[in-house]
Amino acid sequence: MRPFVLNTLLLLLVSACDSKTPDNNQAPPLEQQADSSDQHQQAGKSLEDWIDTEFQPSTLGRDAQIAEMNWFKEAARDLQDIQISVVSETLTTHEYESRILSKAFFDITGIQVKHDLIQEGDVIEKLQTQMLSGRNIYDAYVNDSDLIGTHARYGYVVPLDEFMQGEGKDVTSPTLDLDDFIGLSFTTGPDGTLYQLPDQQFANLYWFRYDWFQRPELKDRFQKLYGYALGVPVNWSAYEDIAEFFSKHVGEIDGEKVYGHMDYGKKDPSLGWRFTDAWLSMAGAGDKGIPNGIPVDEWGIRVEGCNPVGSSVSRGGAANSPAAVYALGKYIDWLKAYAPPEASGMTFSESGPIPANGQIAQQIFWYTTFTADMIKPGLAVVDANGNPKWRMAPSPHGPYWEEGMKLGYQDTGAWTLLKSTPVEHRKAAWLYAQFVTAKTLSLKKTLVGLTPIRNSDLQHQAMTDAAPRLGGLVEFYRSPARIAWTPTGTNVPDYPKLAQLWWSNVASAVSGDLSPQLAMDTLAEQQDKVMARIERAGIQQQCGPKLNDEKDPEYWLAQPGSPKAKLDNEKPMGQTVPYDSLITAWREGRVR
Amino acid sequence: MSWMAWTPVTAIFFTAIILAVIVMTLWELKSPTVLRKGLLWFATTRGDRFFMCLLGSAIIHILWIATTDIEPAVATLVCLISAVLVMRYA
Amino acid sequence: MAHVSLNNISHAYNANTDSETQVLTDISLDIPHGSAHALLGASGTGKTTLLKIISGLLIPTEGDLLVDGRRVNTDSPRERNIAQVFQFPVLYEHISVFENLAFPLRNRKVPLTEIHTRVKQTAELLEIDNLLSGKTTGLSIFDKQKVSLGRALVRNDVSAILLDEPLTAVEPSAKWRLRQKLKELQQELSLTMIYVTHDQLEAMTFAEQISVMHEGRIIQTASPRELVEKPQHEHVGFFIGMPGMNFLPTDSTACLSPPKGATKAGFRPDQAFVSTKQGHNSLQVAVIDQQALSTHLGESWGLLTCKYQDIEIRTRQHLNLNVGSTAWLHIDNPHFFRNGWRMTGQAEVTQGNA
Amino acid sequence: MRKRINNRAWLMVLPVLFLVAMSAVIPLMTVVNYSVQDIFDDNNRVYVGLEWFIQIIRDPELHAALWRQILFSANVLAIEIPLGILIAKAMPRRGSVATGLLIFFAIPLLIPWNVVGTIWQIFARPDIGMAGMSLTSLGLDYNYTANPVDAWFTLVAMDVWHWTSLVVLLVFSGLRAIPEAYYEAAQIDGANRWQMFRHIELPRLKTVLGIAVLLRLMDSLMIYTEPFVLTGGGPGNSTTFLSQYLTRMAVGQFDLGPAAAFSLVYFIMILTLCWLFYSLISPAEEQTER
Repeated sequence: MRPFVLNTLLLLLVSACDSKTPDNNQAPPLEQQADSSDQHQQAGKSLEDWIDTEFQPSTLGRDAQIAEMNWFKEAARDLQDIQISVVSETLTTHEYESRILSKAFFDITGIQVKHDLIQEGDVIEKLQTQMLSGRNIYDAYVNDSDLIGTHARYGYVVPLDEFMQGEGKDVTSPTLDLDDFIGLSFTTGPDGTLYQLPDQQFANLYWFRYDWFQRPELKDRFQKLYGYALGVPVNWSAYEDIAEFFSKHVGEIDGEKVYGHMDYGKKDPSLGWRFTDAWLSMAGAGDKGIPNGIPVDEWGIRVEGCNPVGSSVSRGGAANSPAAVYALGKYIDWLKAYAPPEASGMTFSESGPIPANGQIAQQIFWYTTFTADMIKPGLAVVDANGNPKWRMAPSPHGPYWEEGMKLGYQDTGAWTLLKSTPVEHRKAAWLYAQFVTAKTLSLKKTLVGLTPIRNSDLQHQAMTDAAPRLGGLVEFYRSPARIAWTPTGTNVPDYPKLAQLWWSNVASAVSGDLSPQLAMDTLAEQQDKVMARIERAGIQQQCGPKLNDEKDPEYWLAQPGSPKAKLDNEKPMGQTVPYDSLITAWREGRVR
Repeated sequence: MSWMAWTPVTAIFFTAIILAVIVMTLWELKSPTVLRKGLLWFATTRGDRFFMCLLGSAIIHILWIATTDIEPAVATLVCLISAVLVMRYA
Repeated sequence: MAHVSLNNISHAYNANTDSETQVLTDISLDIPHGSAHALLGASGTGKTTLLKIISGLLIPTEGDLLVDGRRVNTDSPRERNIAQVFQFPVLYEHISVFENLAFPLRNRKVPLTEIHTRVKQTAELLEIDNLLSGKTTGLSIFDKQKVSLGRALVRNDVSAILLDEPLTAVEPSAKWRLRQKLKELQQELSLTMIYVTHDQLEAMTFAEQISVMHEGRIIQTASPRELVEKPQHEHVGFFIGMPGMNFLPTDSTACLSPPKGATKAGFRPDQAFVSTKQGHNSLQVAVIDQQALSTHLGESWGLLTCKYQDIEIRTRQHLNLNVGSTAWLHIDNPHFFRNGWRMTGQAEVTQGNA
Repeated sequence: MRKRINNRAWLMVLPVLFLVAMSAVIPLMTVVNYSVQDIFDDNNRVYVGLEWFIQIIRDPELHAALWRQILFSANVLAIEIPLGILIAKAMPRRGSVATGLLIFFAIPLLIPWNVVGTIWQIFARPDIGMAGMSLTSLGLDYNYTANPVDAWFTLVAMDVWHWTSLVVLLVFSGLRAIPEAYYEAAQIDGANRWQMFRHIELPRLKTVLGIAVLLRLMDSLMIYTEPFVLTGGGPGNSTTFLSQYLTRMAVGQFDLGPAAAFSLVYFIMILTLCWLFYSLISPAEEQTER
């Protein structure tokens, strides 16, 4: 009765609109349907066939591959009649899993997998519906590790450490090699327990037109105008100068209008992501500490121990601190002054491919998930030899930023198992999760989807060979600088509820309805309110919110660390580094 | 019934409404309603007036908590009085 | 009130396309001031079209329409000052009876005080003055038709009132009362009224002159009495009277000595009788039905149906014969028709009760 | 309503009553229950009394959305109803032209709402859309994603495009039902075109127009998908209406308590409107039926 009821209730709640909601998550994706029918028709390939034809190159030798696959075959012996369904967002990597790997998994283990691909927001919605209603919708979810603070606190998620020792012991691969995963810290809760298994990983970097930045006439002109060299901006002042340079001074390159900045501003949930992902940390609103600032993180949420105590400055948080307000203000100023006019009406996914059109000189906040879309031959940003005209580099930081703080966003889409999934299904799903991340095939998957998860893959010669075509992706992942890019951390006690607050407040500021200060004040207050409700309900026993009493904000601003008092000069001298020396530093294992 | 998330207050609320509906039904069986034109611009049956009372009470409560911090129980009292007036004169 | 005359009016729908349909042919009619005129005919004979031409809703394709000698063919209905009452009551339902009556006056910018007096007068005339303040919804059809009529009467400049089967929708019990009222008003106010009906009784009791229409033509215009006594066309003979005229082909009634060229002999049920005696010029018939209408001194009197060859003939007479018996039909001074039209130059027929 | 109520008829209604209870009453009860609690999941809920109601009703954002909603509904009605009447009156009453036009007008009604939004999203784009480009080429600084007035204008234009047809079809059918004699009588009575409209057509279209207004009012009050697709409720909150607000809370935030409270307030509002409307038009209908 319970699932029926929650659905009916939701239906009634949104009856005004539900029937008309743009429905992109109901029908299973077409290719998915086609594949599952293929599975029945074609005789399966043998384990060796798969290894020889598909799982190459690999970091394992053929024998090791066969041994690992045979383990899967054996481990699945008792689970063969089970058909599981799993879900992930629509990405090249997951398409590969859904189309190819699920088939291989079936051929090798006999377990049928229905691997659905839907929009990221819908994945979260389904996940949340399952958590709240207790009804098993999917047997496993791939969702970003941003939810780690939520998972660790609510207790809906199976702690993997416990599972691997207990119920899942006989289905945990001896060759899993957890330490090989580069994103493991993202999926570990404040209690040190592992909750999710990384499946794909991406970062948010600075993107720019290397070819333009190399042009002598542009370099000269920039030097003359701004007094320093045109290069990869280290701070926001330099980014702003370069944006202005291309949008206002250069204007046109080779007869095409060019812009010094690209972003998006439509009132849409994705508008919140760029903020909750890293924007405030780049500006420097949080505290020092990797992966996330301690005690104040990039959401402006302060923790004491592991208990969130507030996000308003008056409670010791930084969501409405001067640095946060500065970050929001710069985002809006740049969007309006330097981005193409239509950018303000775009969403995350609409704006993503725009730099590939060849009119954008640089983008401060660019997701490496778009790499595959930026290296296709024939694009305006790919040269005749098929090499990219662009490069990725570390994002610049704002004036509040200090050494030792997180510098950008990096996240891992990770397998999540829920307690409400029946044990047998959970075990089968766990097998599948390990399979699609197994060493046998993980290098191949990385080359297809460009979302590396294993250190062993990154160090492989195949990655070195691919590096020139990938605009710096390999160099970034191999460098020690990587650790300054992290996802939303454990300070956030309820990601879905809190993340929702961001986009509407940001939108009000973009339109000018609210000043950046007022928008961030409202946001901080709303975040505190949500945390207060969690505290009142007493639902998070461990590490739940315990709000500080409000104090005069000046008290907190006077304390060392975040929240930081307003700087007198928020635009110091611009600073750049030549890309080539940066990349050399990375190759040599230095941060810069 | 746990999925309906009952609370004592809502349980009392719905019991009261269901009781009222039952009373109205019995009353109707005992002496069927007559369409009558009262203070309003249209004629009403007893059921119409009952419906108006319920709807009116909801509106009064909404307006009450929108505009004043006075105990909502006072609004309930106002509703009861107005309900009697509506049943009698509308 | 006015004198309405129609000169050689013809009308065809879609006159300028191939599929033209002639609905009126060569209509000429003269309706003097203050007269009550009826247009009688079965449905589909063009009565309503003719009415629309008079009221101005249609412009005739040929011919002239004169009101008081002025050609008004292309005048709008409003300019013609003609009023019309329709088959069913056409009222403005959202306004009061008073406003309904005042409506045509207001449209003509009649001063307010005059509107009041005229509406009042009209309502009194029609005996609906007690209904004035109410709405029209909820009135009986009888009263509604009176209000419609009132909208016609309220205008003192109206040249003619057209009535398009005004009693059709009225309750049977009230039909007679309304017809009486119409007649009274027509006479009292000496109105020019044109009354369309398919009911000969209505036409005969209402009108001084009746035009019988058939297939888009007027086949005879005459007083009610003349229509009975001197039908100009077989169709008039057949249509007027209850029952209508009997017809026999002249070749089988040579004994009646038809004039040269005559094709049919027509006689009304009163112009013939059936008896057991064979007279000269009598035809042998079979009695097939008797229908008593009254009894006088022990003798039944009514309609007798007999059959001559294949033709059924009705007479009005004493019913002293047995059904199924053979008898003799005697005919008095029949009318003779050639190609449908009555042959003239005969001696006047007198109503005979043989 | 004036007829005596036949009690036996109630037996026939029982199955329907059961369905209504299952599909409406029970969820409604649940919504009421939810509206006084802070719900995290089945096992974790806190009774909060009228807190959500007070929070919702006093939320300035909701007030703004409400006023925007009223303004939008009024805008849309004020344009669509007269425009629909005008178009219906301009159409020939019968014949193949009329049929063709009817089909033409039915097209927008058959397009799914989200597609309507997408069509207009592209159509109005100042860089590639036909409407957007022509406005821009006229020298207007038109950009519905950045300028609230433009966004509002675009949304109203879209709704007019989408829904005027409904009014046209309803009014057209209403006009067709008026006997010719009424027009003839009015012509003879010397009425001009306006008077004919005022005294013949309008009163006879009253019911049909009532339905049209009710349908458009209810639907515009619940408008969701089109602004969701077109503007996402922005720029800022300039095109955020009540249902956007609700959906964000119920689906986006999974904030079931406040969402339930808001649903109830929304429900009461719409119910009140329906009831007022019903009681205003129904006496007139009863009279005509008598």
